[in-house]
Amino acid sequence: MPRSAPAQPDKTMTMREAIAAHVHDGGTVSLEGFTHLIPTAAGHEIIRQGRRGLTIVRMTADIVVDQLLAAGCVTKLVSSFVGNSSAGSLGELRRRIESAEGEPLEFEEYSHYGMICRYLAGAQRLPFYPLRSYAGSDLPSVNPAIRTVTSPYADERVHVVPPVNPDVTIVHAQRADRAGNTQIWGLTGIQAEAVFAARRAVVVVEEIVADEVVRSDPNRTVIPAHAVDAVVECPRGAHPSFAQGYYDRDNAFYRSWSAISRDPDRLQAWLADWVHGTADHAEYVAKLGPEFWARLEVGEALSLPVNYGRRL
Amino acid sequence: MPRSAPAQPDKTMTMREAIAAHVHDGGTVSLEGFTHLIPTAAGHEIIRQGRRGLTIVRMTADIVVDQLLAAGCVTKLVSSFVGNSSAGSLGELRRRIESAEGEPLEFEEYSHYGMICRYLAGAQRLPFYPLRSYAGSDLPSVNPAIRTVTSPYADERVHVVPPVNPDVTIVHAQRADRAGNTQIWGLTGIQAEAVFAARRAVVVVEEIVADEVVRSDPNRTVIPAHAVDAVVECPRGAHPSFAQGYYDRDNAFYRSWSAISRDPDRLQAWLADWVHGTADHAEYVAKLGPEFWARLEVGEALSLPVNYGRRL
Amino acid sequence: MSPGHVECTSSELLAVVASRELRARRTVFAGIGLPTLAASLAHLTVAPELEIVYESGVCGAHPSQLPETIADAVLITGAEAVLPMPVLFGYVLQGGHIDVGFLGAAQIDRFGNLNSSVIGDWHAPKVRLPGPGGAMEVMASAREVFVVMRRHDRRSFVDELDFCTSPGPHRALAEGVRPLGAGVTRVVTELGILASSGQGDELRLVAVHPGVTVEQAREATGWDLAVAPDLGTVQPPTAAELRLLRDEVDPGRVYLR
Amino acid sequence: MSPGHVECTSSELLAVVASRELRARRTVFAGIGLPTLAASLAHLTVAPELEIVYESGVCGAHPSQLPETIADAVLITGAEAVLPMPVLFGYVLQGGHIDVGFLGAAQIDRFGNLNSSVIGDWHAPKVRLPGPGGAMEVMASAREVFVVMRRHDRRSFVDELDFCTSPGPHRALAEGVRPLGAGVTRVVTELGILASSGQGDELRLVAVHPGVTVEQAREATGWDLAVAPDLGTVQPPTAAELRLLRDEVDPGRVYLR
Repeated sequence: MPRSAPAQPDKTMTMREAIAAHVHDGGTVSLEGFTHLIPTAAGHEIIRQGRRGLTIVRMTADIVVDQLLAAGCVTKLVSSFVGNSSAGSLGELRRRIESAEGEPLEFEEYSHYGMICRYLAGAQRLPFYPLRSYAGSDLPSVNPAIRTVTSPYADERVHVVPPVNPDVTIVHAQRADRAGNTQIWGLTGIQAEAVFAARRAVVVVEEIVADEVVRSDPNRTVIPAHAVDAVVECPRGAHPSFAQGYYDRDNAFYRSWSAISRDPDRLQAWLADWVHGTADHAEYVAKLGPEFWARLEVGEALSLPVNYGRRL
Repeated sequence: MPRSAPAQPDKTMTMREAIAAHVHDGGTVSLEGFTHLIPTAAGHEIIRQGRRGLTIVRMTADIVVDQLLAAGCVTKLVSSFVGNSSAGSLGELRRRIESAEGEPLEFEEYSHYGMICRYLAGAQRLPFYPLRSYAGSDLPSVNPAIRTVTSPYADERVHVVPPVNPDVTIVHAQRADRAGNTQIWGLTGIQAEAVFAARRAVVVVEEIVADEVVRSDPNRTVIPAHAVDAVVECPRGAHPSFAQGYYDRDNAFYRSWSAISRDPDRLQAWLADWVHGTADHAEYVAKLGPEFWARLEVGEALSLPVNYGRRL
Repeated sequence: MSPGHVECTSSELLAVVASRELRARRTVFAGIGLPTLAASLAHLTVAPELEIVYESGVCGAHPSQLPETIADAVLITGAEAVLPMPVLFGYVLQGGHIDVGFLGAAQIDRFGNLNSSVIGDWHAPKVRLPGPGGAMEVMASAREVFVVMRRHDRRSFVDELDFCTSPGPHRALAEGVRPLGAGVTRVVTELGILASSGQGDELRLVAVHPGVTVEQAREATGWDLAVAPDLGTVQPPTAAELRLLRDEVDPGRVYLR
Repeated sequence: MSPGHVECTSSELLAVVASRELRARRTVFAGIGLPTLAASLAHLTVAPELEIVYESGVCGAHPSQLPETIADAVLITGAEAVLPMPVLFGYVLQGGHIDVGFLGAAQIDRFGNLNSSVIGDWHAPKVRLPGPGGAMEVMASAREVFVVMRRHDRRSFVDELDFCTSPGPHRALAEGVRPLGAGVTRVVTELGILASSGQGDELRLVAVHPGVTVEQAREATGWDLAVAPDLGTVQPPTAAELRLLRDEVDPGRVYLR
């Protein structure tokens, strides 16, 4: 049945269009990517468009979250790790939490697996998800969303977390087709679950590829098209994090962030220069310059092909 | 740190050794593979070694289960679909369930997702797993293991299933290294969860490959070595099911099984001829002959490689 | 006979009628056979963006030949995605991404509850059927369920199921659970179309095929079948529909017997 | 000075001593830095089958260079497996496949409970620390937890935690939950080794480094530190251990500062 395949709806748009269409003031926005493929460019466009009152859901609240906080976009953070990787602190985040000055930040704290389970519950439309953490921890005492359920099989209690269903999830990936079939390799993190848990999903990719590229390896598709609402091509959009096989991590920038973010004026100047001062991510990339990118270049280590087979 | 990588323990053994070591009378054995990669050769070796009193856990109880039943290996079946695919009936299974004659078969029935959730609970060491099925179904009335839990977030009940932790799970895959890093493509089914849920795991593969083959594409590894106890190389061990990229499904055999299994004498003769009458799967393969296998041959449809990158 | 009417088989009739019900739908969960034929035809006619999701985990298949099973190797090669089972059942189906699920059954009752487990008593059945498979999940989570039944008779359309495998929302609600979907909203048979508007109401006869009477349909149904006041007549397959079905969807006549 | 003693840095001392505790272990959940150094050295010495599992999902890494983070691209390329996070945290860690997990913390108490969330009150903290990450899960599910603390003082070894992020089994059992693992069984510091035999008992000083007195260790600890009757002296790193650590594990001196 050669013509029975669906017509691929084209969901490609610019970052500006995608953020304008799917990120709204007061909304809950999940940005995922565990060290790898962090959707930084999307965060910058949210800042450029001046969104306000967002709830950000992100396991590892790192530089992009600090930037969104400093730009005044965020009133609530849901996270399991608030640090600049192993490279230091997030200045703005610490100011917002540690001091009584400035706009207060509502903070909802979980463990990593607690966050994972919230996405799992959200993706599976479950009222809760059980996990073996939290017994004896002080965290449930400051986070009333962490509760317990008694097993109906033995006299045993287990902690549970509620689902999270973001208004929109934004993830970065190596490649997708125009319809949104998204392929990720290297660390795949929690991206698929975050997308399935969301009402809308925006996938930002290093490159939009021909259907045939995706279809040569359907097991590589981590997110199927029907879960995706917008596909944005944005090369190097994960900087300063990395995209396996595309460019390496900018460790120097991570290290520099502690100093930049420690000083509010310097942080605002950084935003003015690199985010408000660039029209879009292409300008940001150009501003960094070719010599900069050459340092993050990676060599080739190709996967060996597998045979999917063809009926003879 | 070039020498910091672990020494790969060699877990390879013959099918005879693996079944002798890991399948014991009275044990609970999970055999998974959803239409694709059904571990038939392992089932045949269980029959050859004359195991008794087994509990078989398998989502789609099909031909290999009918054969294990007919060989007298099984006293209990846990399943969500008991049929010969779309090709007809399982004669022995229907006799054991429909008639008062013969050894009774204990049967525990779930839905597909109920079985999946039992494996998920088993793999995650959870006391139960919630799902949105079963409300209003008669199944809980004949299966007391299906229970309910009330959500602590809203006045809402949800059904739950208990974990399954088989004594051993046996799965078939395309390839693994000697340590058990197992790669599957095409339908990956529930194999990883069934392996993680089990106390012991045996992986049967079309081919054991060099470490470098596996390591060229680590995202393709569905089951990591530390979850695997034995690796058995057994080409064409999934017949009459298929192995994507290796050989096609033997639809003719599926269609013939309804007639073979309808007649107990014919079924026993088939077992005598093809299972007890062959010393191992290599003999079974040889007995089918090269012309037979030529009909199931598949052509080439290679995945395009991806770049994992190399630090320059 | 209306102008443009063309002779067709029962399979062709059911596939064409079912395909029309998929108008503007986006995702369909379909097994092999009539559901796949209906969905493939709908894609060429009333639902150009329709995607078939198979229980095996295949999304966006581009098969080189008609598949023989939902897991056929030809569905995998060249597909857009092949999902692990926990993703397919947990995120896609239970997660609410399926517009229409196709189901069959040995028995159906007036509320669209389905039996695919046993004829007789579950503990000592007269006939052991294949069982639930994923039907219970399709019923619980697809927005709507379509049932295509080749045979419309009192053995299949029963007043009381021998066993309720896959319950409609009517029964789930009685246990205090509100499912995502509306349950069985369409039943396409050799006699006509039964429909239900949503959660809780009975299936009613809404259309009959040309030449079929209401009495025939009521006689073939094991309960007192309600009839819609605006009962219609099913438009027979058009020449265009049959041409697409025969020439494009199943040129090898694998299922169009 | 014992014969064969070689001068070494504090990092080298901690890495060598921690490595010895990994004898015959199979799987270790380790972060970057001292834990990775200890595990890599153990692999070359006391635990030849040791596999490092990283929180990022990497199993069986064969990095071309020392990784800078647990998610460093050099850990991925050439690895044996890269697992999705629900598999890593759900099946591998919570599923009970990890023998030893390495953790650090801002504060530790006598039962090996850990604080990595805040100094001060959680609602208005003096210092907001990074938080739980996966430490709570490592504590709940790894068979044993090893803690390596560069600094052994009363700010870190406290009588009462400001906040208990990752509880040991002692606290879990008080809530009626029996965790899989034994909690913190080893704490390696600049002064010596604290150990606990399993669920529920206090950490005791079991060995001191050469030249360190019991009083020094007790003075540096915020609670009344118990001392094992058979208190030992830590054997200093041997020349062989240091050679392997310096020449094979971290020849570029990335972590051995």
